[in-house]
Amino acid sequence: MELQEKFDAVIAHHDRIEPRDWMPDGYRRTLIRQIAQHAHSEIIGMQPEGNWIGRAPSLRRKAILLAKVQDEAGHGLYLYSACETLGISRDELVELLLSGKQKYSSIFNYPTLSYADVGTIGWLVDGAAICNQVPLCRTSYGPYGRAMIRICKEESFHQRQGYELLRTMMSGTEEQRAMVQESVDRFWWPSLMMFGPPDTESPNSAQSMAWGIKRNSNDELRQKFVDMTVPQADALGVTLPDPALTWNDERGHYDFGEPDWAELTAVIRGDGPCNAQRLAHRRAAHDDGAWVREAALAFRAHEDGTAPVVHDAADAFGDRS
Amino acid sequence: MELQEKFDAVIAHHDRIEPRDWMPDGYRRTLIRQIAQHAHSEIIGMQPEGNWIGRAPSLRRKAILLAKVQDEAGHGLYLYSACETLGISRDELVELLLSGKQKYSSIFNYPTLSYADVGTIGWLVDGAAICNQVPLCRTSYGPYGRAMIRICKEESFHQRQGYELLRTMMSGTEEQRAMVQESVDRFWWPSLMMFGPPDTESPNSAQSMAWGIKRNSNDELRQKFVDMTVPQADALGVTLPDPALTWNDERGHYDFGEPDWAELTAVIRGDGPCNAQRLAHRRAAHDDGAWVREAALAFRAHEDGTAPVVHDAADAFGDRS
Amino acid sequence: GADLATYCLMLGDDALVLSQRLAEWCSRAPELEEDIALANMALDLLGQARLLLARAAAADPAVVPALPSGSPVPAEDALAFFRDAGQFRNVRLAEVPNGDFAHVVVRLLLFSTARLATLDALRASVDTVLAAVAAKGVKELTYHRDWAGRWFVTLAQGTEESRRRLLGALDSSWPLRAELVTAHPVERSLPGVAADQSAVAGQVDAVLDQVLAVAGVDRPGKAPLAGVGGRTGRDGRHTEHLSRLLAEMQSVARAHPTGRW
Amino acid sequence: GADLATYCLMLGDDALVLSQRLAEWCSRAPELEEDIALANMALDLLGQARLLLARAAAADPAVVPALPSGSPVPAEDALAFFRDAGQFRNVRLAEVPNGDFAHVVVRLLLFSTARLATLDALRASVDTVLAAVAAKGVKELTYHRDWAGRWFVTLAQGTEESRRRLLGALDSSWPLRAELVTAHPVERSLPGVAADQSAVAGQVDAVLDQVLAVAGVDRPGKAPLAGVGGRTGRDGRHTEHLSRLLAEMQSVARAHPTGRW
Repeated sequence: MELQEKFDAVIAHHDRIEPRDWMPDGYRRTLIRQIAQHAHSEIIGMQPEGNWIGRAPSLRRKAILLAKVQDEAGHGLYLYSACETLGISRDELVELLLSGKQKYSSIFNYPTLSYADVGTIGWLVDGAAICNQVPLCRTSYGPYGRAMIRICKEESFHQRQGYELLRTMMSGTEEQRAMVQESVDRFWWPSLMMFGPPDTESPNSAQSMAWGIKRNSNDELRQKFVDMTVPQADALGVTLPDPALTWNDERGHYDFGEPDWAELTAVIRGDGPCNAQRLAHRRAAHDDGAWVREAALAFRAHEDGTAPVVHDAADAFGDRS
Repeated sequence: MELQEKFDAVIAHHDRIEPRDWMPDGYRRTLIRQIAQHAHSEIIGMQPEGNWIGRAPSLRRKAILLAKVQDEAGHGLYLYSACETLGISRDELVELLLSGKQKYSSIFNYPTLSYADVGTIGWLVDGAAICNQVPLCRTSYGPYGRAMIRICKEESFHQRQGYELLRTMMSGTEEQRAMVQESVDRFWWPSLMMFGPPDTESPNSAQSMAWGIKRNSNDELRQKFVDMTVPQADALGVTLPDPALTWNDERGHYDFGEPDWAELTAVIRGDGPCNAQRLAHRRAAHDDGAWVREAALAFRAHEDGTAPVVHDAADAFGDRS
Repeated sequence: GADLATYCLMLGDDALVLSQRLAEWCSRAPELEEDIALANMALDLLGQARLLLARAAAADPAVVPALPSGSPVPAEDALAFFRDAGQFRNVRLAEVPNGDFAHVVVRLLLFSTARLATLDALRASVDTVLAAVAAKGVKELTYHRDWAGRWFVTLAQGTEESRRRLLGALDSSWPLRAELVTAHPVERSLPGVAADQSAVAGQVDAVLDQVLAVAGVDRPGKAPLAGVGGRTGRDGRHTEHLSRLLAEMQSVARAHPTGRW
Repeated sequence: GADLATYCLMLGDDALVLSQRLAEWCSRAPELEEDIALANMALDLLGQARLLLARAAAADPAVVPALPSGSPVPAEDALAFFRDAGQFRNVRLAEVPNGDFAHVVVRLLLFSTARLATLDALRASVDTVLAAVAAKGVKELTYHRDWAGRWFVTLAQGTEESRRRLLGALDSSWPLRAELVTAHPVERSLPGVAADQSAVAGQVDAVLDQVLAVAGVDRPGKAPLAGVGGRTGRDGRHTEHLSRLLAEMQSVARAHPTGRW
């Protein structure tokens, strides 16, 4: 068990496991599942926000939103690459997403119903994601941790942009303020659910923590998010839709109500308001693009020796980046 | 030549030729071409107006427009039926349209660019069509003449509705009045071209008149349209975009400028602003519907004896109308 | 008045929004006859929508959006063209994009069986306007349901391709069905005025089961589409599609809020 | 000022409208890499549009639509969101619907070869704002053209299916090309300020011929798409597609004419 001991020692020292290092099968499987789920979430997460790019109400906001959704595609790319270092291909991962065998974050199974949702997703959803992800920068698997460092930096930027959009809207018309409040009302509880089920109901957490994949419990992170968000909501002038929300001097934290865990279960099971829509959109894009991917493969095959005319073609333009 | 003599006598008496009567091949071919072109025009003509159904600015106008476009589909149906009495099937006719071998009225190769166009098409385009079609109610081929009687009645109704829309818009805001004028500017000349090339350039006209298919020359009808339309434009408060337009006391008619016949030739050739779009739309609808038509055929075949279960099904609902 | 107005908006918005979707078929149907039939159904629903929106405005003028002073826009148009998506009360089944011909058949079957039963019950409403709208609507909806039922069976038993498409459409539309027959608090608050949805639900099930049996198609097992925080289209929480539909539908009217049409 | 403003609107609207179409690809591309590339090009064009619309407003404030008093909407947004289709000056190539991936490749090839040559010439404009926009834009457009050229050749020589689609897209887009390189009276009225389209047209032809040769594709023979009464997109006479594109693009902004974003 020399390999196992070495692995354990790296974990114990909070050092990084690298792709060529030996690792237990369970560790590899858990990482693949988690990184893939994270990658899929970035890709599926393009849809709810992408829904409003075409209708962004100012050119500045259109540019910000388009760039943000593009960043999500980029995050998907890094994460698929990180996952590939564990010995699984992007094609396989995409197939696991499309067949429903791997999940993505349930938050993206809620619809975006107004432009305020763009701000709310930045503020609450990216905010919750950051709470979840900052500890992952110190996760035990090297490529994942390094991807997370880059992603977290960009996510913080997105979160500030989202909050800034809401602040601007709150300084606008009565209708705009109502739009912000309505949006926050819809996204508050689903955001809390982003931290997963309560610790008592989270079966895989202990092993993930032992392996240094996870660094904090679901409930710890949820509390941190609530504590961080309440003052921001006050500053914004919106009401969080939870009558139980109140400062607990003794705990030094905010108390808050219980999310509707049955709803979370239903959404994870596939019965959320947008599960079918999100997967159908992704599948349609994948299917519509099949002939293009085939053409690119065929062209590369020509380039690799059989068709010199085509080789000239490749030289005629700069590098494809 | 008894048959030919009998035919000639019917024509000479301005009586009707009926489907079972003998008729010269040229007469039949000319009629098929003309009725088919007329049917195709109704079907293609659904597109420019259909373009605005989804955006009609009042529910009343939406209902009027939708009913009108539906009427056009109905006219297409009568006319295809009339054409079928000459020994050609609707499928064949549709194929001739989709392959570009038969034409439709060039007016539908112009785009509709504002809601005012709905009114202008009713007033000018339907107005010109009526001028063309009223004499056809007395055309020598029975089924065509009877179809035209019904169609003309509905077209007159559409024309009044179009004019009424424009009159209402002219009583509205400054922007609405400008919209009406802009629309009339675009449609005036193409409407004049609906009567076809000048008589001196209209090679088939003489034979059609001799056969009693056509009853008036292109230029006669065009003049009639202009004479009828100028006072309507005055009443509406719009300017027709022709500086040469002026009353000629001697002729007892309005003089008017020369349309751009090169434009008409180009549009007929297929190079108008919407030719490709209109045919592509029609082809897409046809192709998308292929599986439905096949299913209906297959179902009817089952019904005709092979699948009793299906026969029950047919009885379970009222008649398909 | 407020509950009655909301109830009229529920029925009126169902008709208006589905009419808008059906009208998108115009010039795109597989046969001319079906093009005409679809336009006909769109027109029937549009007519119902106009009466119901007018009734909503009369029952509670507060539901009508405010327009610039001097605007000649009538109440039915203010309601249709100047409300935002969150103020529409239609079921989500009415608003989702068209899909192929199998989808329109399935949507109309699900929609018209439910609406027919509702209108049938509404003929006895103590609200005479609703009763009159219902009396006229029953005839129209009977045609819609028969058209959809006919085509449902035809596609189910036509070709392999048509059956495959029909089953796909049924599968994707089924989760949207529940909202049509689920009693809403607004309905329960209007006894004698609104239709009793629990009675409606039973009738609708019986008709659907008959059609499914004739077509040789199993009843799908799919769960109803979840709402958002427990709210659905009836409460103004819609799919992402409604705001796009309205962006198109309302564009000209909103560009000219004081226009005359 | 008026001619310069119109010229800036021509260049700015081209970028704005095509950016809107490219952004529709977001989350729909055949590969993640191409999703990112298309978003990138949409962003480049959007950036150019903002500078050009602002320049148009500065050159002639009369082109900016009037908004309710107290509206905080900046000039670039008033121009983008509160003009009607007939006031847009973009070429029709920019506005037609997306079609498949072959269509986006062809559209970008035709568009970016022309715009690159135009911006290249504009670097020497006596208008320093235009010259600065052009200097930045040349780098961006070089990437767009290379991306499109690469994919054009890839699709032409990939599979039979890809070649068939590419030729179809080329055939349907080609008639829209002429408008890009046809000198407009407004351009001719701005010597030293606007790019000389006759010089541009020659360069563009040379580049296209090179790409077509490398791809092994014949130059289509199709005539330019006719205008309406001799007027085209550059004169505000568009296809039926632009008003639909704007209905979507402008819907939120127009619903809140005094909103802050």
